[in-house]
Amino acid sequence: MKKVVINGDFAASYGALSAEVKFIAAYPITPQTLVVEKLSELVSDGELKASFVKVESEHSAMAACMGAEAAGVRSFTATSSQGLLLMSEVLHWSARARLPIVMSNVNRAVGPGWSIWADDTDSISQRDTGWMQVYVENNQEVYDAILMGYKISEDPGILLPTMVNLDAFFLSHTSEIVEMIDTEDVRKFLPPYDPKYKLDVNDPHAFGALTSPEYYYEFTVKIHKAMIKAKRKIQEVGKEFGDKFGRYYDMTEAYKTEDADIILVTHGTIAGTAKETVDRLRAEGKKVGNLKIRYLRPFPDEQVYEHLKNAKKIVVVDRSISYGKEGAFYSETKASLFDYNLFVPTYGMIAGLGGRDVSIQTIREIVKTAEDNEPNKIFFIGEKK
Amino acid sequence: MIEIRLHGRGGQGAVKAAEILAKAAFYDGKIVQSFPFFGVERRGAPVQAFTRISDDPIRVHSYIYEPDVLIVLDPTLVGAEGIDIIEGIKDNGKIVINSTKDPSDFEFHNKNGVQVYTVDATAIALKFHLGSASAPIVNTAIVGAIAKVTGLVSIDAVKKAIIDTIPRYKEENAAAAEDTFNNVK
Amino acid sequence: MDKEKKYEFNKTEEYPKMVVSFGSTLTNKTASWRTFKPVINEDKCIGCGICWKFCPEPAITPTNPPKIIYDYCKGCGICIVECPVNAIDKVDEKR
Amino acid sequence: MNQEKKKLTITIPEEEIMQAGHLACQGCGAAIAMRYALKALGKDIILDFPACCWSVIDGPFPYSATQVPLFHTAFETAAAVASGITNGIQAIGNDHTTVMAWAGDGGTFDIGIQALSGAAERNDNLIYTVYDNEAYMNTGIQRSSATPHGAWTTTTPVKHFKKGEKKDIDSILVAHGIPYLATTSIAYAEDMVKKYKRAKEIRGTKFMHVFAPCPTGWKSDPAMTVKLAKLAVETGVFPLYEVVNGKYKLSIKPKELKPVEEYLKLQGRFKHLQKDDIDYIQKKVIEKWEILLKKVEMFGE
Repeated sequence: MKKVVINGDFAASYGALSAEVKFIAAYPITPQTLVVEKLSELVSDGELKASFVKVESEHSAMAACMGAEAAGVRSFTATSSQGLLLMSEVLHWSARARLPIVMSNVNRAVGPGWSIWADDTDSISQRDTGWMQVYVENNQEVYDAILMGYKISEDPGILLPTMVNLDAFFLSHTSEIVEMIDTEDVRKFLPPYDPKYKLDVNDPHAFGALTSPEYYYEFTVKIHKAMIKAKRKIQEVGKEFGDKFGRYYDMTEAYKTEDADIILVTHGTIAGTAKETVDRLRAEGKKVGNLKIRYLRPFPDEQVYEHLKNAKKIVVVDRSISYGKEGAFYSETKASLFDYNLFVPTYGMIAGLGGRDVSIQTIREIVKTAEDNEPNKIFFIGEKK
Repeated sequence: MIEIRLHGRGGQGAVKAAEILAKAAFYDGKIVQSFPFFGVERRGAPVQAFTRISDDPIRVHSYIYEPDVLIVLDPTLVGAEGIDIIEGIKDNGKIVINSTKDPSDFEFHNKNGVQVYTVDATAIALKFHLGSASAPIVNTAIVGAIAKVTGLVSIDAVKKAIIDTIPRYKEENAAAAEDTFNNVK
Repeated sequence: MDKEKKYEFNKTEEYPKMVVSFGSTLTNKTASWRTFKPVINEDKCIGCGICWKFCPEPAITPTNPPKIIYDYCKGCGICIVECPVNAIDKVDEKR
Repeated sequence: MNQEKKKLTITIPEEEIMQAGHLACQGCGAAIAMRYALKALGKDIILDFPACCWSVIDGPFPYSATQVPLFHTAFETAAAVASGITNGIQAIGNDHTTVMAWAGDGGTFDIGIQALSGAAERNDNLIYTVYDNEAYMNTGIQRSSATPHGAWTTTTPVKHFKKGEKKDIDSILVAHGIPYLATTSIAYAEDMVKKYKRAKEIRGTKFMHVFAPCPTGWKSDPAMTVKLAKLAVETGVFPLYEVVNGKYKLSIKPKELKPVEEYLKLQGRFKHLQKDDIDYIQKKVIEKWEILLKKVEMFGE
């Protein structure tokens, strides 16, 4: 174990290093550039023994990763915003091809106007590609999520790719302490990638051929089932990771929710700021809690219900909006509750769009808005009115 | 938790100063966080950077609005059009300014307990040939002053952080920090 | 490997995880595509190999004389046109 | 009696890697092209196909005609996927397996040119084949930038037939400075096999431009596929040459070019052309042929 002070982009790079990826293809985009720069350095110094193809677009980055991964080679890429959107077609392709690629995506707003700042619109709009999506809170989690991501994705029962989402600048360019795991210990946790079917001249198969209506349907069902199965796998791997390395992860993380009247539902860096705010509000006598959601896909319906079932008000914070409806995390959370016939006043809070800061003061305003207003609608927190 | 805000101009190394400060505190056993103001920095433009130092895990990821400590790398930023250097400074906060002036020359000195400290980091940077004569890089020099004034970090940790962070002229940068450590007013 | 083996997947559980091939297209007899039949006149054949060489399927054996594999011949007629000694006749399919 | 006869004359490798039962149209030039390419390259190969006729020809799940490892991929990604495969297997110590992207003209001249340019600029160790049938045949005969002047397609109807020349993809690739480029034709099997064998031995990006007539899209008799491919060479419509490290070399040099009309008249896609149109095409063919001869002269070996 070695502790270092690094930014989130470097944490992603070191995650790929510790996972001993053998193939990287990437294209630069702010604020992901530090990932490609660091990986270039690690590869050219020989610290990471991998092939790094500097492709001419994000679309080709993902396509090249598909090629390598299909040949049985553990692959990594990183992107952000417009780059992720350009990849969209091949995100579907890589997932349907059941290629367990891991990618870090720096959550950044999409244009126009040009914005390089934090916003989840990029990854949220790729929700239905078949990629697992984890949203992380700090740089340690960036690193850990990449290692766990490979373990979960490469599980023969899962075989779906993982997107590790970190907030632009609030993580990508923020330096924090990250504990790195020794390679030997990582190897005991994450065995080499050895898929049953790959591009192998000794066992030739064609992948992704024309699939008639007679067959296509069941392949889709299988992806859905694998995604559902991944929920347990995520929990198992999170526990194993904790047992081995001392940091436990689950699909959600509940903070002072047991007796809370108002529960905030947050993700990404906002979750950390929300926890800090919960402590301050509790010191002022308010029974507030926070439920951090780590995974948007698969979505932790059961845990969301379990942690929220006793709340009097549920307040979901989104850093994006599905125009004409509401934030995705809000929709997903409500749907989970509905599945359990639970009807609780809910509030959808849109905050931090395009990098607008979500501070302790912002979270206070969110809680106050929920206290003062009728439920079941969305509110724009921090909007100039 | 101590929150520090640094003001500088693009090219002076305010972001690196924030990082060195964080690393030094980390070497002293603290939990740390540092980050730039997220913008599209251009040489000469006013920039900000931030450092948090704490005994407990740092969970907040947002800008710093009420700093305990302010650091000003460029004296011309004080009173510059559209910039309120001392905005949000806590009562009894500390301000370290790269300046040839005396602390008492600053109107906010001794108001609400705020203490101003000055150090001629530019002269020290020039003495150690850091940057060029027209654009001295003062970030390492000023961190030495911060160590002295705030006691948040040890000078040994600062020197180690500089050597780990600065790619070239490591020793000269470390010496500059030590120099300011000894000469801050 | 039996290249003419048929593979069937009747339940979701029986499917592979991804769309991956197992058998060869030899399972797919394309004889029904034909509207006429090329027939090699072995007396005229000079064994030049040109019909074998240009067959797109391939559905002609590399033997002397070559044999047309009628299970797969789609009846494109390239062999008839390319035969330098007109040793391949175009015969209507009797159905 | 047959035993007394000598063996059949075999001028290209005998082993069949590509299997029958595939889904190519009757008389498909692209099927012949694959058959030769695999004969030349052997089984130590990994293929990838973008959307193109071959994504259908190879056969539906769970069958495959090529019987070598093959990755079907999205339209514009043939070169990028091949880059991933070749660099990926190199990273795990495999430097012997040939990696080949196999794409149509639409996937190469148009939507895939960015990824192809990227791979060529990086000089990734792969063979990129474009089997050129001069239109989007898999989607039902729409014009591509490989469609020649004068041709009918469903998006260039007879009254507004394709105006303007076919994109000179080969010069674009040569300009990338790749180590090997060859134009080949299914009518010249031995030449094509020889060129693929040569490509296999060269490290870096090899671009193979295969002329592959499409009876369906060209409105020609399936039986005439090879004849048309031969005429394209003999008329100068599709000259055969190699470019090795920038040096041009003609593979087939007809003593005299046949009139282009001989080639055009066998195809329904050109039947609306008037004499003026044919004269214009003839003029352009001669012009381009002479430019090629000059390149051979100037940059030849």
